[in-house]
Amino acid sequence: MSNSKFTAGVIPEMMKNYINRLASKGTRVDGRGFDEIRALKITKGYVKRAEGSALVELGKTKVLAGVKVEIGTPFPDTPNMGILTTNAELAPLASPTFEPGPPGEEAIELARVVDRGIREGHAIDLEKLVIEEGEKVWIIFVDIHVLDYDGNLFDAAGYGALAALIDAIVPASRYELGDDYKLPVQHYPVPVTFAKIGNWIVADPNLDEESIASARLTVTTNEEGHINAMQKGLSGTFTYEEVQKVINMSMDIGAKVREIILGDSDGKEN
Amino acid sequence: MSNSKFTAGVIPEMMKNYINRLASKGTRVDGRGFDEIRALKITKGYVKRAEGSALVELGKTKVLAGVKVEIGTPFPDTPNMGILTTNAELAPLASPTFEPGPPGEEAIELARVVDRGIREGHAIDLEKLVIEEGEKVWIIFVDIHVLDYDGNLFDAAGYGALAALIDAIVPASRYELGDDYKLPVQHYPVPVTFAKIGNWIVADPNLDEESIASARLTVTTNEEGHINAMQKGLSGTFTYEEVQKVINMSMDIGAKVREIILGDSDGKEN
Amino acid sequence: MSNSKFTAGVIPEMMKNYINRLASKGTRVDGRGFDEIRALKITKGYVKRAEGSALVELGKTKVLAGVKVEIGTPFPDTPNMGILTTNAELAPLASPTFEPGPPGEEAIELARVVDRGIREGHAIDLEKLVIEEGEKVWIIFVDIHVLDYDGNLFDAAGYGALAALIDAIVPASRYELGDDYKLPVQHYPVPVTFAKIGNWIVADPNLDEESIASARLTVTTNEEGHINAMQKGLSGTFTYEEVQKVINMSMDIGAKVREIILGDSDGKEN
Amino acid sequence: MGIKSDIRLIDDNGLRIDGRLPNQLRPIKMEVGVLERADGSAYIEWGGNKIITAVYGPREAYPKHVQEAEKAIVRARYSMAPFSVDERKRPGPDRRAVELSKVISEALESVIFVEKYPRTSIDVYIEVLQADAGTRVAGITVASLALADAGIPMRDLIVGCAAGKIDGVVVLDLNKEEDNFGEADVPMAILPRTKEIALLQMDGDMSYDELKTAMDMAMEAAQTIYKMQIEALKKKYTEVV
Amino acid sequence: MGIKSDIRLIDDNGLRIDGRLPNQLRPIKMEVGVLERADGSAYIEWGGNKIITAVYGPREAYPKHVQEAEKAIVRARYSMAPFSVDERKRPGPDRRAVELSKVISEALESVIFVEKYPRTSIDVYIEVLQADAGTRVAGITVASLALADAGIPMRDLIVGCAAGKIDGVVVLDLNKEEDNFGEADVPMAILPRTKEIALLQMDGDMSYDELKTAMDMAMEAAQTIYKMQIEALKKKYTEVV
Amino acid sequence: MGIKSDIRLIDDNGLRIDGRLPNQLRPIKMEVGVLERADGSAYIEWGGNKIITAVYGPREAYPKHVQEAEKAIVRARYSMAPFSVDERKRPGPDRRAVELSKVISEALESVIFVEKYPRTSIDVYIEVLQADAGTRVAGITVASLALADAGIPMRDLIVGCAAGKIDGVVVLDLNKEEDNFGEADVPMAILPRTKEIALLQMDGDMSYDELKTAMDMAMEAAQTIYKMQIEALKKKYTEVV
Repeated sequence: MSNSKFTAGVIPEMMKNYINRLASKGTRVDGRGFDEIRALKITKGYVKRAEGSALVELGKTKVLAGVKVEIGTPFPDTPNMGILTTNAELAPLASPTFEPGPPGEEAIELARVVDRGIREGHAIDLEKLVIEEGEKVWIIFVDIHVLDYDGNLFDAAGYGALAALIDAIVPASRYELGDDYKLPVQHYPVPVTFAKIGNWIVADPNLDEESIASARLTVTTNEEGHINAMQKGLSGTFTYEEVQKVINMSMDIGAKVREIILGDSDGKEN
Repeated sequence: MSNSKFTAGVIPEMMKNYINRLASKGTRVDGRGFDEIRALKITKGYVKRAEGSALVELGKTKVLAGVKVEIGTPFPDTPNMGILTTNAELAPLASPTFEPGPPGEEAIELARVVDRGIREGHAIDLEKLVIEEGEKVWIIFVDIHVLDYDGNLFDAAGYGALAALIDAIVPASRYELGDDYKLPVQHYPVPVTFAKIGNWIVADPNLDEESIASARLTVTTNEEGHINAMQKGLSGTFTYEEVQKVINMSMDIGAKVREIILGDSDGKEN
Repeated sequence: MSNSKFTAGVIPEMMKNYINRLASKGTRVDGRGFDEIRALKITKGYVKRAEGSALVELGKTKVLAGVKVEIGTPFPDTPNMGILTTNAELAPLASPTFEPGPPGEEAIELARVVDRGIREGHAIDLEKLVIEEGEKVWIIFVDIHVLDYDGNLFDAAGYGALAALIDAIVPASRYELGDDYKLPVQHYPVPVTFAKIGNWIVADPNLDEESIASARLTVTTNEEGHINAMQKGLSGTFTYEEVQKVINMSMDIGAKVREIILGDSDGKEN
Repeated sequence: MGIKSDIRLIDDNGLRIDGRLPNQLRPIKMEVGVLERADGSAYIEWGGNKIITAVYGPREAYPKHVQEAEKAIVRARYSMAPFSVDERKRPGPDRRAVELSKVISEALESVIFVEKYPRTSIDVYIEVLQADAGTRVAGITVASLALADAGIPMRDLIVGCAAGKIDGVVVLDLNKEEDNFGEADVPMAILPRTKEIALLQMDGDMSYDELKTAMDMAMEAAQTIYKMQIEALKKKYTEVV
Repeated sequence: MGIKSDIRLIDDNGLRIDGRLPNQLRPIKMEVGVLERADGSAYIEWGGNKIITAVYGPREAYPKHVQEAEKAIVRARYSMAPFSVDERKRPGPDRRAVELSKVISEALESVIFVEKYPRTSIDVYIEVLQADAGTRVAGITVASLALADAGIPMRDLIVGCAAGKIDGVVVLDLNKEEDNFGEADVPMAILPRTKEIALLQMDGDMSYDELKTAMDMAMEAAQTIYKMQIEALKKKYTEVV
Repeated sequence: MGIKSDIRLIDDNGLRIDGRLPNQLRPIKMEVGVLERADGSAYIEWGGNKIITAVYGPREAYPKHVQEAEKAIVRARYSMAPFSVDERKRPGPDRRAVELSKVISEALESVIFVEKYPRTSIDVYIEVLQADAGTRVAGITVASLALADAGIPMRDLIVGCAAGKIDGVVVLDLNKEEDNFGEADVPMAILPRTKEIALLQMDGDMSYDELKTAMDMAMEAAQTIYKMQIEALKKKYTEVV
């Protein structure tokens, strides 16, 4: 399907030409370099009722991620593992193009890409979340709530999810299962998304850039420089060389973002 | 949202003027006084397969309420209480403006207002509906089925629900749990609804009156003269004095309606 | 509701006249006699991951039926019986008039008519599918997947369902419940469908014939010549004599089809 | 059909558990014009069944894409109230209700002059308030009256009636226990004047001869029910005049 | 209301569990213009509540059949984030949210000059990020600011405020524990200048006099909240100029 | 990826559990034009996968609001039959199917001259009848044939192929056990003539060099598969002539 929901109306041809002209001079609408992401602010512990939470401001894009931790039954084929489940809601307050109703394909793709990064990057040690093997485990609900959509939700959501998990506690005392303890986060997978505009590739596209991009690529890498997840989007294509270049840039940018996610702390004491 | 579903097409300006003119003379389309409700007939035991039932005819508005009583698990936070659940269906046979499909906001509001009256008025002693604490309790399903819609569903539904509960038995013998017994009804909360038309306030509005009303107020009071629930609707407003007046009238009318609900009995012997 | 989904666009009046003219000469668009069905090919064991399956080609109509066998809880009122459940999907690849989404009334009718034939014909001995009375039984899921729609889905689906059941094993070993064994099929109910076109009645209507038919009648008979299910459809009527004639023809044709279903075997060894 | 049981459905005198003879109908009571808002309406009590129907239309069909250029569409919606059966029925149509709505719609359409009202819908709402087997045929019977009450032009009334088999005997008009524990059920809808068959379903196990007997029985009873329909219509329209 | 418990909600000094007097509001903080994409937006912290609202419109109402020929439709959508409450809330509107969205829509419409924008919708999204009782009245209060921020013409601001009864005492602005274990709650929405009542609900058990006292309390507090609204708007628009 | 297990996926001779070398494809068989009603269709068997595809369009896009003024929309719908997998899959799209449908649609659109058919939809239905890992890439491969069969103008065919990592070794075209117990999977879709990448996903854990090797492997295999596609098309169209 087309990317219509993510296109904030028709960007006039003029805007397209303008962005392309800037790109040919090595710069972008908001003055950034191609491999430069927008200002990133992460406020952990934003929602006290959640077991973990983080408000992410990536430029003007705002995403709130919350973690709830409850008790449930493990899946039959993984009796010795906790459960991770990720959900994303494109709340209609975030954009004139988001509509109320059950998650559409954009929200589902967003949730699944965020989930894949966390899961395949083994961010959480799910084996430490078993209460009684085969019977009772902790379920980790990661909910992504988009508040203001100015482009690149994949990264804002991915940062929010990781930060909220880092912020989260396991509420053992509520169930008389001993003291609360920090959720066992063991890896820090970080996504970085790139857009292809004409022949240029830019990191962290804003809404205007997304609207005229032909292709999109998200690469999630961890603190060891391994790749955990990739997702290409839109109807354009990448060359082999472009993909290699994007992967390399994602590691560099990811390392910087990881510091911000780990360093920042607001609200709750950790 | 607007009250479009409850508006049976456009009432011509003429009708509006006519109703207003009558009001200025202290009377109404069907000749009633402002604080007078339509003829009310309640037939208990109408549906033999239900554990309790009542057909309500309020003027030309017809509502059938049925009670089913089944066994289920209590909510974790109320292990020593039975469960009450109320549902309303605006069956499309009742009005050209009702459409098939899952309950819309009107049906949900109706069910919740009826539920609130019964629940907050403690009509049923839910603590007497426990079979095995924390494990097994009686679930009381109250289903409101609107058959003919000529205005003021809140009251017709509320009367039906209360009458059906009074009519209901707990089918203990079916589950080999001793003899059947009457559902323990301990209070008799009764809603009365008022509409504001121009500067007049009338009780039990019919469909024509509802169609031109600016505001609606339902007050549920019990046999001790206590208030258990209120619900204001539509986009008009009430003054403080109007609200006080409505509350007082609701107690007077409620007392009379309560007698009809308690007195009437048809079909099943109680 | 009308049969619009099953009508592949408007068949021109011309086509109607043509079919009627042929009928008056005792023949049909594809040269068949009135009581002749199209070429029927059944490939059992088509899907290896299913416990049983059959691909049915009835003329150009293609239906794939699959059987999955899982463990579940019996219904409270039949604690000593396994469970049979039948579902049909009119996959949108099968016709320009099928739309994605949950099953519509055509798919539901199709599934229920197929189900009725199997169930009322006691094709499966459900009492042999109990693992632990009242606790654990085998659930037989019959799924009908329509791949190419050129008319008469009832029969193609019915043949596929029966053939897939004959092909099916109960995967006991997977659950450490002993050796796998063949699903206990004890009767062979076979549906045959007729269409009324003008005053003629033809067996196994193709899409063109269905499009102009006024009434439809499906009769399911078993190997003992008993009738197990009937379903009349469309807004035309049958006379009493027509119904008797259809029932008789359905037994004759059913007997031949039964041989094909029982005889054919492909893929899995049985 | 056919939960096995030891219940005897026919006694030594050949009588059924409710005392009826094999070819005897349950008591039937009909009333026309029972609702204020509907264009036409009717109510039936048939044995333990209580069913109310309303007709709206012909009215502009909505949503527009369901309109047909050359005729009215007939949309019957069969629905059971949650409290109409022993175990509470969850609101909203289940698969059975969807199928019944479809075959009832088709049966009703067979008598309506749909070509008179292109682009419209004729909506027939059948609400089962209390169920006791045979709801679909009772529903068709009463829907036919509601259509007449709404002034929809029809070439005949339509009568629903079922026959079946219990304890090996072909009987008319199964009640709930007979339906639960019997061997076959044959619901039919019949145009009483021409004897055309507009609805025909069957489930269970019957020989050809048994089925024939069942159909004969239902077709004969249809004439009786037809007379009651006429009476109910007369009563309404006589009272009015 | 009213899970029974032994929790004392008012201590010997007449103070509530969070130290407030009976007629004392929780701390309230509002900010206008907090979102980039919305036509208007505002944020409120009210006790432990954190609520963000956005307004879109007036814009062409969609789908078309909801359009009204002579006025704008006001569609408020009240929604709780899954992590806003102790037990995770499943995404999507539950029945409570549907009802609240309806009464909030009606309350907001009472102040908007809807007749100026026929065929349009004014969409108000109220997202509860953290919940602590009184979300509907806090939501109305902050929605009113978002409407003002979007430049929607209104005849007044609108203020939400609740009062209730705990341990037999009428109090203002219940918090979560008071809401869970108290005896009654009366959420209201008030037009502060004319003192008209645009939303009024009640549940629990109150005598006539208690209810009157509760309404008086809420109406008085509304004036205080109104001043805070004005301040929040001034702050935004002074900064801008 | 990556349920831990003791299963050895590569033996001492460097062979995989189905006997393949690391860079060896499973057997592939394709057939074009297999359905009567569709505008274009094709069927593939790839290892244990059996997938059938149909293309409808370009046809007027419905519902109207999805139409785009300057191009056709490409709507692929990936769907698994309930009996295609070990544990019965409930009918209807799950979240995985929604995501796959989206990325497959985007990949297919990259080769179609969509600007030729404004306001239309090109609907591609991919039905997995039997699943054995790699369904999305097999689905793209066969969908490409169905598009060609439907006469949709494309600038190239499109080939799906995956590589991955098992037991620490980079391998081509994972089968089900390798997918369940392996360490990484990289599904790709490639335009074989220009070597452009139209679909790229990855999950698991890989170093940069491993990923590069996997991509190289898949891109090389794409040329082989491309030849098979051409053969399948030739076979259909030679037979026809």
